[in-house]
Amino acid sequence: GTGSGGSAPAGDGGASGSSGGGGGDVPSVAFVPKLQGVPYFEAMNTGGQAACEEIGCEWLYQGPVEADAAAQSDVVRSFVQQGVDALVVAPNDPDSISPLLQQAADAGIAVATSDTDAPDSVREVFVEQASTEGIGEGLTDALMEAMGGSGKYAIVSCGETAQNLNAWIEVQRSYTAEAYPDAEIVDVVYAGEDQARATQLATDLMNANPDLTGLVGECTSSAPGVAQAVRDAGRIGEVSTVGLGTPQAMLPYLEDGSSSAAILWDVEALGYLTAYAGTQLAAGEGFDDLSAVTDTYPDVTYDDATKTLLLGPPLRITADNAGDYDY
Amino acid sequence: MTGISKSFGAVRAVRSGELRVRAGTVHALVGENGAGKSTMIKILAGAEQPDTGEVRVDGRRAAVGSTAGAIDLGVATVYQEPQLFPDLTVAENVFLGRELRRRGRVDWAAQNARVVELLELIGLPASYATSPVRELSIAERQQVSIAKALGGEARILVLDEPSAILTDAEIEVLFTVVRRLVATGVSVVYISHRLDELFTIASEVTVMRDGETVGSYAIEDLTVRRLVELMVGGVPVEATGRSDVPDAPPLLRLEGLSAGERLTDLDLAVRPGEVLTLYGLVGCGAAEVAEVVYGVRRPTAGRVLVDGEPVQPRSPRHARALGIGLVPPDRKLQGSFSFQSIAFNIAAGNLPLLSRAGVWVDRARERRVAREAIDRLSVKTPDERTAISAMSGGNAQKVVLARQLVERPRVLVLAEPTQGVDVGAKEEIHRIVRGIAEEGSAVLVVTTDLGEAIRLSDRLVVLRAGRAVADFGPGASQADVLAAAAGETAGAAA
Amino acid sequence: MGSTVLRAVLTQRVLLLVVLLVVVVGFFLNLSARNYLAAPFDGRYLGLALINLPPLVMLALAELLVITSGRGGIDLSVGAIVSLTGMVFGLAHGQWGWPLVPAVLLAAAFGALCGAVNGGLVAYLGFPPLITTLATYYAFSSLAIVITSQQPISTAPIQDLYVLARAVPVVGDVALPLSLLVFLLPTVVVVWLLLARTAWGRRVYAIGTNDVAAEWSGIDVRRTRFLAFTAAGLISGLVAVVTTAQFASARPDAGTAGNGLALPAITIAVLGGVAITGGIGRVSGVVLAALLVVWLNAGILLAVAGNTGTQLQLLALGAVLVAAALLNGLAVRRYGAVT
Amino acid sequence: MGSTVLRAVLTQRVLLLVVLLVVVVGFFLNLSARNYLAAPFDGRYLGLALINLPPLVMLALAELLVITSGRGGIDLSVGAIVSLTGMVFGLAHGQWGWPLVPAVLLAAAFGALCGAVNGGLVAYLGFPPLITTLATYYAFSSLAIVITSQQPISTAPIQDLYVLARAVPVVGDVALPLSLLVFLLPTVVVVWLLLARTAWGRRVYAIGTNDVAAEWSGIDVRRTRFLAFTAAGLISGLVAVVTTAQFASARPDAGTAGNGLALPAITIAVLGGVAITGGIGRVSGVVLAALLVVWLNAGILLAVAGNTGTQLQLLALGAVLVAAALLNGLAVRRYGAVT
Ligand SMILES: Nc1ncnc2c1ncn2[C@@H]1O[C@H](COP(=O)(O)OP(=O)(O)OP(=O)(O)O)[C@@H](O)[C@H]1O
Ligand SMILES: Nc1ncnc2c1ncn2[C@@H]1O[C@H](COP(=O)(O)OP(=O)(O)OP(=O)(O)O)[C@@H](O)[C@H]1O
Ligand SMILES: [Mg+2]
Ligand SMILES: [Mg+2]
Repeated sequence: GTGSGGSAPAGDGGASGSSGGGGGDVPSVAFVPKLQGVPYFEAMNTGGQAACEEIGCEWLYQGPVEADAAAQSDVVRSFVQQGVDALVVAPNDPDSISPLLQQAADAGIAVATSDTDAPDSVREVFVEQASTEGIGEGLTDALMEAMGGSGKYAIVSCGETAQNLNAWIEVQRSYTAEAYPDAEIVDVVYAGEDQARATQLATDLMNANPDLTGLVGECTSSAPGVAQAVRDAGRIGEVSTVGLGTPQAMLPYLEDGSSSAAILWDVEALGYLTAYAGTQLAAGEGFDDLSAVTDTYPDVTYDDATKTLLLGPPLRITADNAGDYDY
Repeated sequence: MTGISKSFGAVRAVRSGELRVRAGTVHALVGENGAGKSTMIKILAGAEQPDTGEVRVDGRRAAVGSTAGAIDLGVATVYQEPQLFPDLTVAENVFLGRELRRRGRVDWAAQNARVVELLELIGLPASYATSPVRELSIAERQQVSIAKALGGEARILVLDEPSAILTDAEIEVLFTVVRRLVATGVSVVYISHRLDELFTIASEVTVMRDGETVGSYAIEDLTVRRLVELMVGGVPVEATGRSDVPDAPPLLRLEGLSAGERLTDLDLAVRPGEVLTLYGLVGCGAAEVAEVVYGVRRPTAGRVLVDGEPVQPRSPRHARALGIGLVPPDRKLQGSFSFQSIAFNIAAGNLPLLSRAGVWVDRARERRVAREAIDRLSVKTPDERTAISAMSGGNAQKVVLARQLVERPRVLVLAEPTQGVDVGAKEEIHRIVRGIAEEGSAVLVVTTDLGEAIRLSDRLVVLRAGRAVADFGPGASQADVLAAAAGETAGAAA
Repeated sequence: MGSTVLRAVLTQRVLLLVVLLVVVVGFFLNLSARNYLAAPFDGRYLGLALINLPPLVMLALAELLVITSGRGGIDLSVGAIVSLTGMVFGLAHGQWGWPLVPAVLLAAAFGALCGAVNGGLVAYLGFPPLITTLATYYAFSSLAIVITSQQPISTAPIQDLYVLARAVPVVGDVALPLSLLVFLLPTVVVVWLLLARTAWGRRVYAIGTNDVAAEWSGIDVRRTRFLAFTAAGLISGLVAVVTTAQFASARPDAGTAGNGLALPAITIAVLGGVAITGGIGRVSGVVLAALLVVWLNAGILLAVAGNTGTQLQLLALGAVLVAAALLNGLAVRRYGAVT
Repeated sequence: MGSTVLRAVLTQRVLLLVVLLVVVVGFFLNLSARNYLAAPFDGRYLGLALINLPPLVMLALAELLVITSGRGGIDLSVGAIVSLTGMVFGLAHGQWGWPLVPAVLLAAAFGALCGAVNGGLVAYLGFPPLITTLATYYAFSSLAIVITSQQPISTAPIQDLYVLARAVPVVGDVALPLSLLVFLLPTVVVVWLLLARTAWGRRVYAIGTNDVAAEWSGIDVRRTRFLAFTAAGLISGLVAVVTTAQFASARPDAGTAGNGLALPAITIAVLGGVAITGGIGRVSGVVLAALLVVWLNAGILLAVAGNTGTQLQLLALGAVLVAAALLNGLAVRRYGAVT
């Protein structure tokens, strides 16, 4: 075992059914999402479980009930105490998580980030769903298609400090300026991981900017949120929306046209890759040989300079293919 | 009511209560403070459940389970404080909790009609039905309380100390109402500490002592003195003031003092070592004098001088800094920190004295001061850590008094020092007050208790309608003082 | 004359709110006419902004009942009741296939049950309302999360409910959300009737003004207070239907996300003149206060661009609340009493 | 004999908490010894879990001061003060380059200033504390967001502060967070001294027990109450430093994210035996209540895997609070009084 988790040996196969610790014969990989209960992370959970059954690891999943750095750190701390072999976090606040990852690493736990990076931390790898450029440009292209390449649009983002969202927004800004000179981003607002708040902010944006013709929901709670706002306002067809939404959540909006497209990736695959990355790290192995995953997900690549494991190009989900995914 | 007993935790408020009220009479219930009178009538009114005993109405056993149940049985109760809602109209107040209904909805018209009848019965103009209660005078509110109690078909009316807050003229109105009701066959249970008034209104008296019924007597067989003896089980001792107070320049002077609507242009001087009592009926302005001297109220004119120096007390804190102490009239509300200990209660008013560098409480000294006070005032308590809420009224009053005596104030004002206190404790408090005066303080007592005023004073000033109307030495006669307080024209009524 | 008007405005909260409402709307109309705003502040916009009104006013009315019933009455758990009842309603209508009307009745009954838990603890066991409803806030919101393992319910029947949130044309191009007509108006009318016209309403004011005096007047104080909390729960249950419709999904954090719905509801109630000490409060004040806040916020959004606008809304709410309290203080000092 | 013990436990909150603490810790130690937990529940873990203690206890002590001062005293704005002061501290230490000690003093002073705003409104202008601090909660949290246009500050000096959250070995492999030793312990000692040993503490209990009697005893009631709110603000300012260190970043929503820090602080205070009606409350009770909640939560996380674990924490908090209130009610009915 690699864990230095306490003097007593961790429980093996106890009644709780989730033995942690380094005593087991398969490595334990713990994943802490930003928030429990949202379909996106639950789909990652599904993918991670599938991966562990396949490649032989123990998958532990526990998320906070609030998308809040403090609540998340309690869960992380509990996993450190459990002495898991690998710990993967999708941090709510990268700044806050860095020192905790350091503590985990000091305790001999392999640490990684997934979905959202904490670039200044000691994480050994970041499991990235799609390249920043891929997502930013994919969102912009999908929206511009719906808006006819021109007009004013606004972004409803989520966590103010979420590093990945902010990076995508940067790409959207520069790419819009470069490729669609007639289009303009008028505002970026932050709704947190709260769909109701996203709807509220989108409604406010439409009211405040009557000539607004596009909205982007930057995360899985704001994508349906902005579509909802357009639907509530009865402005389907006048205001186009795109966003990062999960297929099932977006399906009704895609069907009635309040959302034109969702940009996403195969979330279960991201969960799968996360479990894989954790297992590799726990075994002390790197990512030079990706053959174990490329059979299933051929687009996976690894960039050693940034220590990033990339799932591949993003998917564009429309009314036609949304039904193919059951999350 | 027979064989009634009721305990609150360890306190046995009523041990064996008996009360028989004949129809169409006024039956007085008297006893020392804490004798159990209010508890008896609360049981009758369904506000408390008796531990043992039974209540019979018209010979039939009555299950008085709740206040609503008692009202259904025809027991109507007017508690000591008017229990009215100032923002609701008279009609709404009268029918609150048992609105007249027609087809499930409140029948406002029927209610107003019935209220007009009731108002007539108790001698108030019909136009009051729709006035908010906040616009009525205290006496009128008392009448409305009676109307409220009579709102149902009341056969027994209970009045708990209805006269305590009324002036003599207002008491006359009350008695008229009571007599009118009795004439219609209603029985009235009448509780009062003003024993003299019983002789004009009651036909029978039940005396309680220590939670037990001593007996019931026809009023013709009693005198005030006999009644007091029955209540205390012994003969009360008279204390007297001195006529030989050493002559000295006054310590406290009031010059042309006016405040609010009740106090106009009062001049007063209290010498060191003197106990001066301000006596008057409720609302005479004496309470305002105490408040002005203690900085709770600003005078509208005139000034206060201590030791010849004009001072203007801005707050109780300021007054205390000037050497003025005050024992407040409302022990519970203004005087005690209920669930805190005796030591805490005494220290609370003396923190600057009891702390080092004004910051750290000197806890040893805090305890010592409390123990000294307990000894000096003979407070009955196991130790200084007892909560004041667990003490009897008289002992609690002594603790509140003790707070003002840690440092003997140069000027001590006592407002109603023995209100709600029984005869024994009263004697003791009077002895203490005399002691303080003899040590050289100027003591100003404000009281509406005639006996107390006469017993305690070196000098007695009578206030009427905000003015000093008479000045007596020690041992004034009750009749003289009352006549002065009630005014020469109404003097005959006393 | 002038002083009579001043006095009336200062001592009568409803008048003060009407004046403020006229001032705020007039101010933004003026800005709008001079083209200072990002978009016209017109009847259409004012109507659109009302989508936020139903949950806000309904929960503020729930607080009105509870706060007016006195003895520190307050209900911190209304948002949690919305969350939990929303999940129950979502299950019934969205998964078990109950038709809409029985499902709405279930929501009302379940909300009332939650309110009755509060009411029982407060009225019959004598717990302090603040603490009781803080505890049930934790319990209800936790149950809301547990009941479906935090999965929102967004099946077809639930999604179809969003017609309730849709605006229906009323006059000209002014449209009002359907939920305002179907849920809010009836609730306002019923609560007003309850408080102003029934004996129970008198009892609520009585126990709020003076608990002991009410008891001695033969009022069943505990039952009256119990019913006030139960009614508040019932209203919260209806709000659960409104928010579920509004978001086309029953979400376990509907009433508790962010700051939750309880604090804004209390804020509106207090702004509407409900005395935190009990016994004073009117339906009209609460409705006017909510309108004031909603339209003030809508105006700020047009006047101030970007994030600053949404941030200023919070500040404005705090400022309005302090100002109302200050005016109240002034009025009490000057004229004695305030209604 | 048995009944004496029962009576003592029921009527003395501190004893009850000690018993509960022993039961909870014993229960989890037992589970741990039988290998039912995901990881050992040992001294090391108990120590680690204490990282959450400093903000919780410190803010609960702030509430202790304010609630004990009576007349409905409560402070809903402590979380917002933490957010706002955190940003001020972040600017000073993280951007303007102020050294640590002056920056901490600035945070304390700024927090005290925020508390003084509450105190001024409540004590001198007579506003109800619930409403006042609700209003300043809005205002302070809005300012915290506006002050840096919602950007967190996480420069090198701020990141270095994380040492404060780091555990330092105490005995064996038990380690305690540095902030517990540097911030929490001194705060606990100072608040205890203030309440139990100073004249001001006596005044706080006096005004909390009976406002009018305190005034008539010559106590400067308004000043005493003002200082209670100011001290609560000061403590909140120190908490801002602690949370900034803990998250290695000054975040504008540090004290207001999720449910915010105020409700948990009030919960802990009440659980610790602080009477919401004022005049009763002890430091020891508050500290024990916080320990109980923190260790109960830590145990639940090890005992229940997956999302259910975090969901149960909320439920447990609600249950403990209701249970404490029930026991209180029982004790009052049976033995009269409770301290
Ligand atoms: N609710 C209560 N809890 C505890 N003790 C009580 C309670 N009510 C009354 N008592 C006690 O019962 C005793 C009798 O009180 P009661 O009020 O009946 O006296 P009373 O004769 O009406 O006196 P007063 O003349 O002062 O009104 C007193 O010792 C009092 O302290
Ligand atoms: N709430 C209470 N809790 C505990 N003990 C109490 C309580 N109320 C009264 N007692 C105790 O019960 C006894 C009787 O109290 P009560 O008020 O009847 O005295 P009392 O005869 O009226 O005395 P006093 O002449 O001082 O008014 C006292 O020893 C008092 O300390
Ligand atoms: Mg007594
Ligand atoms: Mg009595």
